[in-house]
Amino acid sequence: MQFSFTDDQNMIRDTAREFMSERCGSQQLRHDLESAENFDPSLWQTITRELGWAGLSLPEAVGGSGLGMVELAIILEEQGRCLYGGPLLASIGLASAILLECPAAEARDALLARLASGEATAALAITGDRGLAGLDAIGVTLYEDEGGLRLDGVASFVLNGHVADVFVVAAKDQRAGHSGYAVVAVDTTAGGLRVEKKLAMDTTRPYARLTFESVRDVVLLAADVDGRTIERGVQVAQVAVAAEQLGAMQAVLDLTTSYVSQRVQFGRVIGSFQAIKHRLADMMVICEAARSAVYYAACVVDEYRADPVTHAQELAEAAALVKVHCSAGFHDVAGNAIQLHGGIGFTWEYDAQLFFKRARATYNLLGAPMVHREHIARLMGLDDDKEVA
Amino acid sequence: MQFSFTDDQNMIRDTAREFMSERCGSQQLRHDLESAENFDPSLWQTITRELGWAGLSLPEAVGGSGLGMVELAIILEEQGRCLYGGPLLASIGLASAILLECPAAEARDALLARLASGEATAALAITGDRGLAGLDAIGVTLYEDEGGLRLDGVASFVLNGHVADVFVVAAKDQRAGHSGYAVVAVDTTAGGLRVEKKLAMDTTRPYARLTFESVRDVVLLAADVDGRTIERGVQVAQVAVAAEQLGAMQAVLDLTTSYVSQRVQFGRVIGSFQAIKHRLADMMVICEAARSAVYYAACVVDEYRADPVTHAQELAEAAALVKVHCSAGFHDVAGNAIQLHGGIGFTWEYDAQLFFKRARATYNLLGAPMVHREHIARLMGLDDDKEVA
Amino acid sequence: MKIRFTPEQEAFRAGCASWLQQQMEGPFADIRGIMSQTFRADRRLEWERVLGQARWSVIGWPEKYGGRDASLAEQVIFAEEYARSGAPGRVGHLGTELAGPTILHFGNDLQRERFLRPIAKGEEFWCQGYSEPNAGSDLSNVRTRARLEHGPNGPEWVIDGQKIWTSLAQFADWCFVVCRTEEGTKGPAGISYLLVPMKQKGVTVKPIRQITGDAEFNEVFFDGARTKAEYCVGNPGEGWKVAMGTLAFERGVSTLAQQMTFRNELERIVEAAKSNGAASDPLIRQRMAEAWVGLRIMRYSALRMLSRATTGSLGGEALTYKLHWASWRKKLGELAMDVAGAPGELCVGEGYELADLPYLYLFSRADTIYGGTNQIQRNIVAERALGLPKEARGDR
Amino acid sequence: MKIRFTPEQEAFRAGCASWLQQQMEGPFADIRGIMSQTFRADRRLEWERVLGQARWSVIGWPEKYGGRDASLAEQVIFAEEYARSGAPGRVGHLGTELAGPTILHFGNDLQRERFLRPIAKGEEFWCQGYSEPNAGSDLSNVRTRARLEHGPNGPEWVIDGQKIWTSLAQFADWCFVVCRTEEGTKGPAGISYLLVPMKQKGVTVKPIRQITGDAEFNEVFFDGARTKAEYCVGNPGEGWKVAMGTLAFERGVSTLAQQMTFRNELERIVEAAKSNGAASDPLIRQRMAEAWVGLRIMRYSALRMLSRATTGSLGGEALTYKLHWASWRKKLGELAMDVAGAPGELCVGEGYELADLPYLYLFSRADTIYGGTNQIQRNIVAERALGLPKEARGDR
Repeated sequence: MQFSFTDDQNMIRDTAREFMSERCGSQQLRHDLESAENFDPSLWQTITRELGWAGLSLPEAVGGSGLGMVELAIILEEQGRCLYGGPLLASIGLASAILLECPAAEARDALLARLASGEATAALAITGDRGLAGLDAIGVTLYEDEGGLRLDGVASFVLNGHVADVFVVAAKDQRAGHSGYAVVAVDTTAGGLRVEKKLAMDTTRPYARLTFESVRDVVLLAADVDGRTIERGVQVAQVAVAAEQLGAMQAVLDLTTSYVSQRVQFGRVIGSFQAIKHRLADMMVICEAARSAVYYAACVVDEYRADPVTHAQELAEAAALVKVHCSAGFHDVAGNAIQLHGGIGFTWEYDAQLFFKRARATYNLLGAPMVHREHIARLMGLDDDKEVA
Repeated sequence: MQFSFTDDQNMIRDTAREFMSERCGSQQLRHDLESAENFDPSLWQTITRELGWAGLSLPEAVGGSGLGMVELAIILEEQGRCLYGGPLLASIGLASAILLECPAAEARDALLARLASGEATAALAITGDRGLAGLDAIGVTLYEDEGGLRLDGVASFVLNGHVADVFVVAAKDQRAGHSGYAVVAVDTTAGGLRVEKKLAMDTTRPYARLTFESVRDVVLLAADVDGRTIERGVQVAQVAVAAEQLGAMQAVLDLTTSYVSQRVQFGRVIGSFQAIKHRLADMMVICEAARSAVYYAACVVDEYRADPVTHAQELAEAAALVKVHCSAGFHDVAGNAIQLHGGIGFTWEYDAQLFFKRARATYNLLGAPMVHREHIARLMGLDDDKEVA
Repeated sequence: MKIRFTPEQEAFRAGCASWLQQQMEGPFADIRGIMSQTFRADRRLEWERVLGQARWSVIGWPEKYGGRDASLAEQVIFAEEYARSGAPGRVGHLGTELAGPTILHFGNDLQRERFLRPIAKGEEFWCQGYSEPNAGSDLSNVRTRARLEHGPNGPEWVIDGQKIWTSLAQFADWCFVVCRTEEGTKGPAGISYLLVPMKQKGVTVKPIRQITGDAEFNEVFFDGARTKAEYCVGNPGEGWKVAMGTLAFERGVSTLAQQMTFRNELERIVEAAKSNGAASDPLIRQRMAEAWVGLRIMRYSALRMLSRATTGSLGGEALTYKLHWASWRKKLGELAMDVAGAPGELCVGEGYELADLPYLYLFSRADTIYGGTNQIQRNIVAERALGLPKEARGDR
Repeated sequence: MKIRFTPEQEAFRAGCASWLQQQMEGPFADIRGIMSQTFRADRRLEWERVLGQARWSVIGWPEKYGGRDASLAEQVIFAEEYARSGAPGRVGHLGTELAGPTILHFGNDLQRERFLRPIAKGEEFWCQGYSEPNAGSDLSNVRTRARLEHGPNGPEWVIDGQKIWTSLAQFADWCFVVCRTEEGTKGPAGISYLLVPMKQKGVTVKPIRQITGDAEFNEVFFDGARTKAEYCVGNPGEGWKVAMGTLAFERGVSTLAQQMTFRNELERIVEAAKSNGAASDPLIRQRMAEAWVGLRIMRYSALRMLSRATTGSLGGEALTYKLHWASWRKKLGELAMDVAGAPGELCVGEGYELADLPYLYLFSRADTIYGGTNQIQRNIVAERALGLPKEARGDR
């Protein structure tokens, strides 16, 4: 038991912090927001080819560095600090998390290898138009007929879907003789697939909405997948989202601390007013708790991957916990950041609102806190039979 | 429309404030808490015989002064300020509210006359051992057999029941040929009735638990009473409880304001720290809102009594609203009062804890906020059919 | 203590309700229910002229200035019916609710004659020159300056400085400007309250785009802007009192109109919840009820304020009012967004255009900031109503 | 970064779990699961002597003082198993967790020899003399004074003054007293840290009855109380550093034991909710989940603190810890009471005796006050961790 970074992890963190703050500062972000991709593709090349972050946490068998979730969380945290809009979260944090739950197979491994190298990016299609969490929300179905495999349905809220090369789709498996779910890969250019970019409240990251009309160009990555397998992949993805939220909430706390240390009103630095100080203290409590939760959950993911049977329940708990705390916490911290900035906090030109909108977007992503709390209530045994007194 | 006190009402308020603060201050309260009654019976004589507060809001027909709910609220507010434990709330605010909903009848009017004069006090028995709100919680049943009327069952959380002369009991009417509810009066001394005094967390006001075992000595005040009639009586009673809560929350705010204006820490009066000031400001917001709500609701009661059909819905709304706000608000204000007092705030010798406990007791009395919010949600039409788009 | 209106007052209600309904279902149906402050401004300015011509614009004012000498109860009724009809928020409200009452109360006859009727008739629109970049919440720290000059047009104030968070400045003909007119003064002393024409070379308006993508607020630059010497309300150097008086008018009848807007917002949330199923979620139901409770209480408190105002004494309810509604509406915004759910995150138009509920969510973040942040409001309540010690300033 | 324990550590866990279970199911079954700090104190003192004899009392201490030189991981494990076994809260915790570590770290050999073994063996109990009536949250404002006197017994400190909120003073043999030993000093300078015997004529303990009806806390009056000159930890006049050091030990392994108590409390609430139906209420479920989340995170934060402590650097998590748990537990108390409902309001015994859930509800109101109010904690976080300006004092 040593719940602090190793020297290697500290080094990864330092490198990421330095790179991100130099190359993805606020000005770069504003520039990226004007582009079609919402991020700088050449920088993404650097990130994948030179820094190797896409492959960092993927198995060596698919060309990754074989490190774990803790290392991925470190990178995502640093990207969250900058509200980076590039595809690391979508392609590695989300899509690969599902792929890694599927049994190893040639097609799956080939795709993972492309993602690890950065040659391609994937986006995860797993929810319908209401943007809800859970298996019931899956809106795409896999059929098989004389023409072969066929996908129909709608997936929405597909993160980074507007720029992905491949969609990893969780589909209901309705083929004769099959049951449960299938995980399939579909190329962006597949016939019958319509990809609409959807501008969102969070301007740092648009969504895509996908319409599948008899899409035939389908690569089956895993068939007859158990619902729990999908859920576990999503749980790992929740930890990734939370890591990004952690970075962002820490950044907006830092931004606010620095603002109130300079802004003068009534002849005093406003950071000297208790109303301001104490709220910042409460924000810090939330951030520190988030940090504990994220890295603990990341460790649980690594434990789970080493021994899935023993640690499945713990993964479910940690994933729900971390998503609840970081979603509610980031929203709270970013909301307070606006308040403490006063008027400038809700202007378009200032970054506080960007954090707030990112908080809201990630609040709902893979399930809002209310949903996960209810999930925790079940895990706590509130519905179990009363013990005999 | 003139939503402020008339001169007469101001006079009643001033008299009550002066009398209560002189005769029922903190020292008197501490003294009363040691007595069996939890209040000073001779003072209660003064209140009823000289000041006429018991009859103030009762109809002239039963010997009352014929004033309204606003005037009763004024008195209850002032009694709440002193955490007075005497029977005005129980006898007039609660029991009489139910009686006044029953059709005028000789027995009812005779009882009201006794209550108005202060010759007797009544307590309301309307809930069972779980202390829940609503008709389902009624735990006493009226039967009729060869021996005549018969009451069986349990009523608990009977406010001031340990000293009442008469119990006003809402009972399920199970007599052949009857339905709904019956309102009956039972003397404290009736055979088959067991009255247990129950010490409560709130030391200012114990409860009684009543066990009815074939109680025969029963005066039927109203038969075949509609459930809604009982509910409306309870709604009026909620307004009375809220008025008392208003007084208590204002008093504990005043107590705290005065404490923080004197207490010195770090070389400063602690009331000069924003953390303290701002919390007091929030407490005041709650109190002022409570004041608006209580007196508006009291006006609604008077409107309702003048024209029940037109104003029944408005009564239901106002009663739920005022109980929600004052219960949650008083609890919040009293909790903060303890916090702002620091260590002394949670000592037995200091009054802050008495207010906090009163807040909790009245929080649950006649229904906790959660229950009434759900009631409001229904009144708001959240369950109505969707309108055609 | 009485909460009912008389039959005469109810008849008045029926009268204005029917006129308003005619307008909103007839000629102005196209601008009914608009929530944004800036959307379709041209048509809304037309509507306010119609309102003024029909003498429904400022009914509480004296008849001779375009009002109806309406009683408080009538003003309450009109405000409620206005909002109930779905008529859009008033672009002219800074004139009708702040500038007008200030001039009526603190101005002289010359000023009343010049300014009141055009406000009443919807012919001249106003904005408020209070906040400055370095005095967001600290009005007494204004740096905008004015000096008297005797030029060819007679004595004139010449104004230099910058205001910020000036809402509706882009539509305004006039601005009431709080500025320092006495060299070397600090704090409340030496401040004057000037009425300054906006359509002149020395005034530049620059919209501030905000979190919603809209731009209700503006920066206003005064660069040698001019106004007549006689357009100073109150004595030169004694404008602080006038400026504070204006703020007191903010707690007038207009609060009731604001509440009706809030009511419409809550209703829209209820409808959305009923249509997407959120209405059956027990947590949402509790929050809906809580919102409803807060809204109702706001109305009762407003009626208390108004009733007290007629007897001359403002109580604590007036000081707590802003804090109450601002905190309430921020929560309403969060409820709106939770009801909307993920679909509410998607833009509805080509550019950055949001549906009503998400728009409310974002906009309401400003409520606890403009017009005095919640922090400032808590200071005001604690110091003025509870008598707690004043905050120490760093500079005097 | 690793959260698992090694197989050896798990074997250690099994060992202490089984010993504890034997005790709690056997000879000490009568005191298992007691929540009140004062209830059945005699039996609990016996238990702590057994614990000391078996060398399970202070396993992290050096062997020669009665410990086991246990690693951090082993201490974590023992703390968890201790609470899991239902063993009651330690009457001796002020000795084992505060006085002992302070003496070990800041004391000299003479003091270590004299004091550590009796603490370890459960033979001497301690209390903490910090707060004073006029320095509730402001330790540097202590007024208790001590002066050196050369009497027949050699040089001795003579102490006069009053302490308050001294928990467990009624059972204590010794008190570590923060007092002013240099005339005319103010603030942190001139304070000394003395070890004072409680069983002497000059010391009077007066229990303070509190909101729960219990009296965990006391007033302690020093009226010419005496202790040897050599029982001053650190140099005379330099006790402030020692006093602050003691507070840092509060964030040690014992936090994990505290959390296990919290866990037991939450479990009791869950059981109650399941048996009275509250567990099916969606609002209660959300709050239960929230409580569970907060508790888990507390554990992770404690592990972070402890892991960091071994590398020598305490981070922000340590400064935020008190604020986190105190706020959490106050909410837990409210949840407990809401689950208990109205029946929880009724006393269960003859006098003012409350059931566990209502007791927790009332007691938890103190959590955000003692050991530094939430307001003080927020100052600490804001100033020390975020670097915001210090609060202005009125007196220097």
